[in-house]
Amino acid sequence: MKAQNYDRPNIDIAWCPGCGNFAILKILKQALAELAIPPQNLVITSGIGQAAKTPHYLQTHIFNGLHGRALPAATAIKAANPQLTVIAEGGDGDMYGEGGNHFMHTIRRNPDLTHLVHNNMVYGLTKGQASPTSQRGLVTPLQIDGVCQEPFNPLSVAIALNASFVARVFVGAFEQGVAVFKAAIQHHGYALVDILQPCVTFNKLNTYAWFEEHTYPLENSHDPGSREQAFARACEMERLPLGIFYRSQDRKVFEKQLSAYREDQRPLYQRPLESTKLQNLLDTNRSL
Amino acid sequence: MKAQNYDRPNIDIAWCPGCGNFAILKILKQALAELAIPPQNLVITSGIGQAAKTPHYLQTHIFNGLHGRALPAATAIKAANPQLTVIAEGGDGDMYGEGGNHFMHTIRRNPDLTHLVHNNMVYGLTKGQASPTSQRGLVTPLQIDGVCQEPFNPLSVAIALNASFVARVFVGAFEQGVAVFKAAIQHHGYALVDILQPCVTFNKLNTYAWFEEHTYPLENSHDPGSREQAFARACEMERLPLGIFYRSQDRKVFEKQLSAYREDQRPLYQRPLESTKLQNLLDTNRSL
Amino acid sequence: MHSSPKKNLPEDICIVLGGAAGQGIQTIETGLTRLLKQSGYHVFASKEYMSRIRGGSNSTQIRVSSGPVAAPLERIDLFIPLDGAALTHLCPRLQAASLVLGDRANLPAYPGLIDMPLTTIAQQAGDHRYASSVTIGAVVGLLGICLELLDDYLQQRFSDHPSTIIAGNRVAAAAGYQYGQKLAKTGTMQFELKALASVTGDLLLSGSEVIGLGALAGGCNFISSYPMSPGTGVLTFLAEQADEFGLVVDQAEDEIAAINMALGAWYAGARALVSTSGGGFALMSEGFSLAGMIESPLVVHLAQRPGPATGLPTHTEQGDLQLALHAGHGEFPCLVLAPGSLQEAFSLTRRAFDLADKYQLPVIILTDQFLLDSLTNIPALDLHNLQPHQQFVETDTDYARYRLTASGLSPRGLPGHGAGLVCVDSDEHDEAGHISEDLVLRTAMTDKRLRKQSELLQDAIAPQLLGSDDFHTLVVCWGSTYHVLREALGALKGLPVAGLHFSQLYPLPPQATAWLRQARQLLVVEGNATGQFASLLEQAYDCTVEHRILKYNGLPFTVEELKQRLQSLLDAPD
Amino acid sequence: MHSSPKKNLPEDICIVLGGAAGQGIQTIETGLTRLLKQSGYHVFASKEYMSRIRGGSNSTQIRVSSGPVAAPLERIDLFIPLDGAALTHLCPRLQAASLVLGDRANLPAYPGLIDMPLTTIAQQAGDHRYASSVTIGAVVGLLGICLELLDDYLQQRFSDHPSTIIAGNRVAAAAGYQYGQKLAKTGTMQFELKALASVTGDLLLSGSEVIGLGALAGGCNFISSYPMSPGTGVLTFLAEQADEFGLVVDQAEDEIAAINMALGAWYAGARALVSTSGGGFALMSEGFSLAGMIESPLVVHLAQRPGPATGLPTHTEQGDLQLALHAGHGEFPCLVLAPGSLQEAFSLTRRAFDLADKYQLPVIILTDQFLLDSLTNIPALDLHNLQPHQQFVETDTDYARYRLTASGLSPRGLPGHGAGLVCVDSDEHDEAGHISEDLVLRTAMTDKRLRKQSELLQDAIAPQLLGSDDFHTLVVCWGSTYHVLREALGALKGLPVAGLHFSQLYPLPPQATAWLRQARQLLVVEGNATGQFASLLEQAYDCTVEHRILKYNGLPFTVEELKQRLQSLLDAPD
Ligand SMILES: Cc1ncc(C[n+]2csc(CCOP(=O)(O)OP(=O)(O)O)c2C)c(N)n1
Ligand SMILES: Cc1ncc(C[n+]2csc(CCOP(=O)(O)OP(=O)(O)O)c2C)c(N)n1
Ligand code: SF4
Ligand code: SF4
Ligand SMILES: [Mg+2]
Ligand SMILES: [Mg+2]
Repeated sequence: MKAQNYDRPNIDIAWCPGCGNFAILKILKQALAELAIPPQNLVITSGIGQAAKTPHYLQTHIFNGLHGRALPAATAIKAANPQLTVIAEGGDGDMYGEGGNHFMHTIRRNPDLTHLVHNNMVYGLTKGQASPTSQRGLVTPLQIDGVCQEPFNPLSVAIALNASFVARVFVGAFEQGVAVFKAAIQHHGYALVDILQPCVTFNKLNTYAWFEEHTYPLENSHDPGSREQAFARACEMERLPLGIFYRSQDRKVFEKQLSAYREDQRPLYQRPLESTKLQNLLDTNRSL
Repeated sequence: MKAQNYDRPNIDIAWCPGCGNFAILKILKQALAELAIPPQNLVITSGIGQAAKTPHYLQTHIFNGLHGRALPAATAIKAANPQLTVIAEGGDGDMYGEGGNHFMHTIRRNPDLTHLVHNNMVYGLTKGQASPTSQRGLVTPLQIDGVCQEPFNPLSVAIALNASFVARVFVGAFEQGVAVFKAAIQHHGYALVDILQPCVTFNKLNTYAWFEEHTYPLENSHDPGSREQAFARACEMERLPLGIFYRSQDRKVFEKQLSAYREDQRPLYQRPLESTKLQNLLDTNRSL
Repeated sequence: MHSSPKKNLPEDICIVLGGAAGQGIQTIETGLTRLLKQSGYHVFASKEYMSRIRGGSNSTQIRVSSGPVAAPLERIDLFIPLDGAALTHLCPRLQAASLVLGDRANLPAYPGLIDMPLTTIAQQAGDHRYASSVTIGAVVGLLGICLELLDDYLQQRFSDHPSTIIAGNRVAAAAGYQYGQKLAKTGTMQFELKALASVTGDLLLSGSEVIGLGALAGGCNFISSYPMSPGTGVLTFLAEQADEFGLVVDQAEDEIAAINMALGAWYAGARALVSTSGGGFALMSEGFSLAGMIESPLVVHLAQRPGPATGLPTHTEQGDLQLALHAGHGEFPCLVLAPGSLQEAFSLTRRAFDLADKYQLPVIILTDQFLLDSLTNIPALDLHNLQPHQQFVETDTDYARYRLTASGLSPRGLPGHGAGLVCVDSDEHDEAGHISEDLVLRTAMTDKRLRKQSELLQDAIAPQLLGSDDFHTLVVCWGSTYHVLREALGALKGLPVAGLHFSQLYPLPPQATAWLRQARQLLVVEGNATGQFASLLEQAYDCTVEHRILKYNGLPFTVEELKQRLQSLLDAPD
Repeated sequence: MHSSPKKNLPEDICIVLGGAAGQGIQTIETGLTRLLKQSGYHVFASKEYMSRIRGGSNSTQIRVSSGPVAAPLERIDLFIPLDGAALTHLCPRLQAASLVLGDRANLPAYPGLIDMPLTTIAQQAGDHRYASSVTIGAVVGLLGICLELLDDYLQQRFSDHPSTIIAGNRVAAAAGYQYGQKLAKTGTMQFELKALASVTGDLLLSGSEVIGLGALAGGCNFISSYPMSPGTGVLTFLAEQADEFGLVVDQAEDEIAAINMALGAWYAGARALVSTSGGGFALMSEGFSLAGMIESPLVVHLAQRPGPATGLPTHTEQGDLQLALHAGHGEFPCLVLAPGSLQEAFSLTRRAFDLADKYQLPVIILTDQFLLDSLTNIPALDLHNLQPHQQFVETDTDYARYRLTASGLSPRGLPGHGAGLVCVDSDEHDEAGHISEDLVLRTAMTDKRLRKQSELLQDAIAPQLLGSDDFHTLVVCWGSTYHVLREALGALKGLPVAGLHFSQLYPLPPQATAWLRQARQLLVVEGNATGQFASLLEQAYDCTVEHRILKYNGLPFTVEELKQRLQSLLDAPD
């Protein structure tokens, strides 16, 4: 399959020229194409924000729900029909701010889905307020004296929660991006990809140049099997490593543990109503 | 001051006989007494649950709000009047489940408050469903085949979020409990104390005996200044270390950074309305 | 059993048990109702309890009757206090005729108390913890039910316990039984209950169970919820059925996750339910609006308890009506159903799934703690034609989720089912489901969504008239007050008064208009402080409610109380 | 400036600028309105824009007038499209008399387009980015405003830029000015604007700013919110004032945190505000109920936009009225205010803080994108008696937060202020604020809370009659439709019709009754699809609304549109 197979014709893309979101869209299409996932089998859920508009710009099933709520929808979609490939996509505000509680508890569940977070360290759509990942000191229309909170570190938190796949990429590194996206989608279980993305309009601090300077690829020697190593690398703040920090294959997957799929692999919509069982249940109740 | 100074006369305590909550109440009163904090200067906020009833059982100001929402209320109280000693108290469901997003973002703010979480690894008040900290396999009325999610590790998450004080105690160890509570209250910034507490009614797995067997005090050699060490210790799951895992003095405190207190230390309620400034603001607007 | 009918003896007795949480009231209630039903009596039980796990003061009322009954009484015929608090709490309701049985050793002095040495008997049987079996035995003995049934019951009940425990309970129960029989002989309590063979085969179900069964009958296969009394019972019931029925059950991290999961599940082809209470539903308000925008089916069980905020978690109220009607921002159609009886709780829940699917909108089943915690015998639940009327289509390549149609309904596709792509969007969107700021389209899509509201009226459930249609006074009620009004009106025979019970609250059924017009005097009975339904009625039917009969102390109306309040308001017949 | 009055020339011109986000429309609007006001003209600007950061099609309408105006028009006198999309989007509104000015180089062919070579002029001045200054200059030149003022303005506006930029903009503006003057001489546009010296000293403020100023005047010193259009403007304004006024400003992690922080802040003695939109407020619904239960003051700014769900984030609607009225589970009093003008937005916001504090309940200020994004000149804002009427007390040792009183109001203490302990509880509670399940107390506390509702009516804001009181037809409106109705009615002079504007929506003011009774024909105008206020009116005042004039495409009513819709409905005068 080709990346072009995912193109939607005649669309008016709402992003600013030069925005890092374009690169993410490109990486995503390329990864999907290389994995040959048919659009009919792919659902992308998203919340609200500039990032969260992404699914509208490619050929796929879309559940573009509420700000912050892409993960619960994605988890449920996968649980209702495990045959679908499910991606939850959105911005740093969406996923780590409004949706922070779902971020933590989705990791605990470990459904087989891919979590793509466009991390531009700012609220784009609402015009430049700080996001949870904004760096200390960033001046915004709301944080007029600069951000004074500890930036949210999605990687360290995910590792602390024992997430089964934790990675970071930068939109400026296309090849690595495609490789990591593919690995994340293929990973069996929850996979976080935090994507460093410049917002050319509102984030004048974390620009392309800033990211180039403040990122570097994890060495080949990095062992993604070690949680402690992964945590230590995730805590690096001066220069941000890129790549797969942590990966574990032994965590049980949410939907696999559901009794609904113990004997029957069909998606829920294909199953008949269990009328005999219901009748039996009532009959049992009639006697002592 | 004596612990008895905090007693409320003639109260009907709603906890089950033998519940670990009684020990927590005792530890709390003792710590407050040793620190000689007058009830008139203390506010305890809480959510809903058996644990969250605690503030009703001692002499103090109380803000007993909604399930999961004790932290935002506590943060605001401290920000509106930094002269108060503020504690947010509740259960594991309250604080890590419903209130999970506030847990993360309160740590990022780092207000000067103490966060006491009664961790009985179960939902007590609603009759025994799993909580985020429930161990895998725990059978409950809802998790009839046993809990199948990764238990939430509040300590590792707090450390990942760079919390400034992270500790765990067990109600069975009174002396250490009092010492840690005192250190937490005295700590300047956000301080988490996760309190292992048996629920004698609903949690038949994590009993007093279980906790005795599965806990041990951190060695004196443990360096609470090292975040990586703290993380490693927090990840121990076979036997749970007790004590202060991590402590850092260099994190800026939320309310100290507010411009409202840059020149004026008075609580907000003592300040007059800035009418001249308002007049000036309007006057400026009248001209070009 | 008394087989020779005597005159004027009550055919309906009301047993009340009171005590602390943990003292076994629930065990006794379960045992007694089961045994009484199995003996051919109609039973109805309802509970009052406190928000605590141990201690406090709880009670259960069990009505035993020769005919169907399903409303709480003020009257107590037989009172069994298990502790002093229960005695203090309930003695205002005792009358001269009330029989009070209790363990004198554990109770304060009370004139007329007949000693029932529960602890001693239990201890003699081997353990004081057998006291519940003694109590069951005593009541069963007093009512003259056969000992064998009791014995069978205990064997079954304790079947997974060690044999010593089974034996101990049987001995204890038998001793209690003897005590009860002895007491019966003294004639202290006189009644004339008729056992009916037909009743023995009835179902015996609680409100939470029938809602759960209704969900199963409606094809529900996905439940995501966060525990909150009194909505948790339905969740627990369904969790117990999960293995057997292949249900996906998820305890969400919060209510917001729960409703967004439910919407994701419907999108992917499941039939999802959320069960919650007022506070939890308030948190779902934004998600509810999302259902409206993406035109997703959704079934919400909203179990009311007294508010605002945390309120009284284990008590009852009908105070969340306005919230149910107006939850969510913006404008979109929805359906609000409030069952009046356990039978209806089943049928409406079942129906809710089909209507949600058919009209692609959220449906609320509005119940309350009283209804959910009550228990009664029911001859049957309607399982005919048990096929979910699933309305989704297989898509083709030019599929568009929000095709503009005359009815407002667009064929609903599922991802992975057909060649098309299924796009739903919380923003205003075009027919294909993609975000749009075309303002002409905006109006068209709003109109489309609202058109479903009128379509929905085709399936409107008419209110039910209680009594004869030559009334002057009409007493309107909704939801769980059905039976209490019915019985109270029954006690007012001869007066030109009838009742009208609504189980569809939104959109309001047009069929009510004629009845409301006919009324010279209109009264509304509801369990809240402001008369929320009365206001709604006035607006929707352009009528005037003369008086609102309200109750909001956390308890349901009782028959006697309602009868008396109605009596004082009734116009003299002309 | 034209000083000799000519006959029949318009004293009110309507300028519309259209283009993509990022093309400088906002800069032009800010400059023009400021310069026009400073020259003595009344100005009113309102915006339409899309939910995107760059691109799309936005527009701003600026009315310049000899008298106060504050409603949008359909008519366009001078249209300046900055790109082809703007031309396409707005050309349906152009008439023969409309003057269309634009840069032919950047626009598709359009008959009647007068070329204004913006880019060329800007580039000649040194940079194509000076185009906005050219445009400002051109309009100002066309309208005959003095060049010096423009020059002063630019120097101030760019004062923190390098001197080359200042100089470049000045040159560009001057060139634009010349262009405009030349055009004026051709007489293509005829008008008769009267400049008033008094207006030059007026304030020039937007809706978001006046709400923010009202909050400051109400003693607001704590703002916790989560950004959401169109509620963010107030938050941004207050953040800008934080240093000067010592405000605590917190961008919360979500709306639930925001409202719970606000309640904590009030508890500790702050005066807190939250600003949000429908979806965010839906999430606050549970917290809103908490305010009711703990009897906390609270001020919520609810800025409406079209729903359901995400809807149209940057457009306008009055669709969240029912949500505002019924948010939160359970029953508790609250106050809902909807300002009709920017002046009123200030005064009601100021008042909201005092009323919230006085009655210890949540107050909603209900606005919308149209009101918040509009901008006008205002002579003055009422700052007299600028002391917050703070109602808290110093506690003594036997202080009890929920003392049962005849008015329902209990003295409100603060922690740390006095010898007493201040306990608030989301559960039902006793007078001291401790959790209780005493059911008699439950009724007493509910009654106490609800008593405040009637107290509140003492401060009810009467609706305002627009026009003379000898009407047959009464047109009711609420919130931001005040000015458009006023102007539309003004254009219907001679007919027996008047308007009635409500700015207090709950509890509804009793003072309205007489007006409503008098009406032979009752119409309601509102910006939603179902007529939410009309239904409310019918229920509350027992009246019948003959027709609902609704609009819900995301735009505000225009004067001409409303006039025409009214005309078609008006009864012939008898
Ligand atoms: C409940 C709710 N609150 C607030 C908003 C407003 N809102 C829309 S997008 C957004 C933040 C966007 O930031 P981010 O998620 O980082 O996405 P970006 O635009 O930066 O890609 C906010 C606050 C909303 N739509 N819904
Ligand atoms: C919004 C909301 N959802 C649910 C509840 C019901 N609820 C009350 S307490 C509780 C959980 C209690 O568990 P935990 O916090 O661990 O406290 P514990 O009782 O174990 O001490 C729940 C789910 C509620 N009160 N409010
Ligand atoms: S605002 Fe920022 S993130 Fe959004 S499209 Fe523009 S550049 Fe990209
Ligand atoms: S239910 Fe558990 S946690 Fe709650 S009081 Fe009883 S023993 Fe303690
Ligand atoms: Mg972002
Ligand atoms: Mg717990």
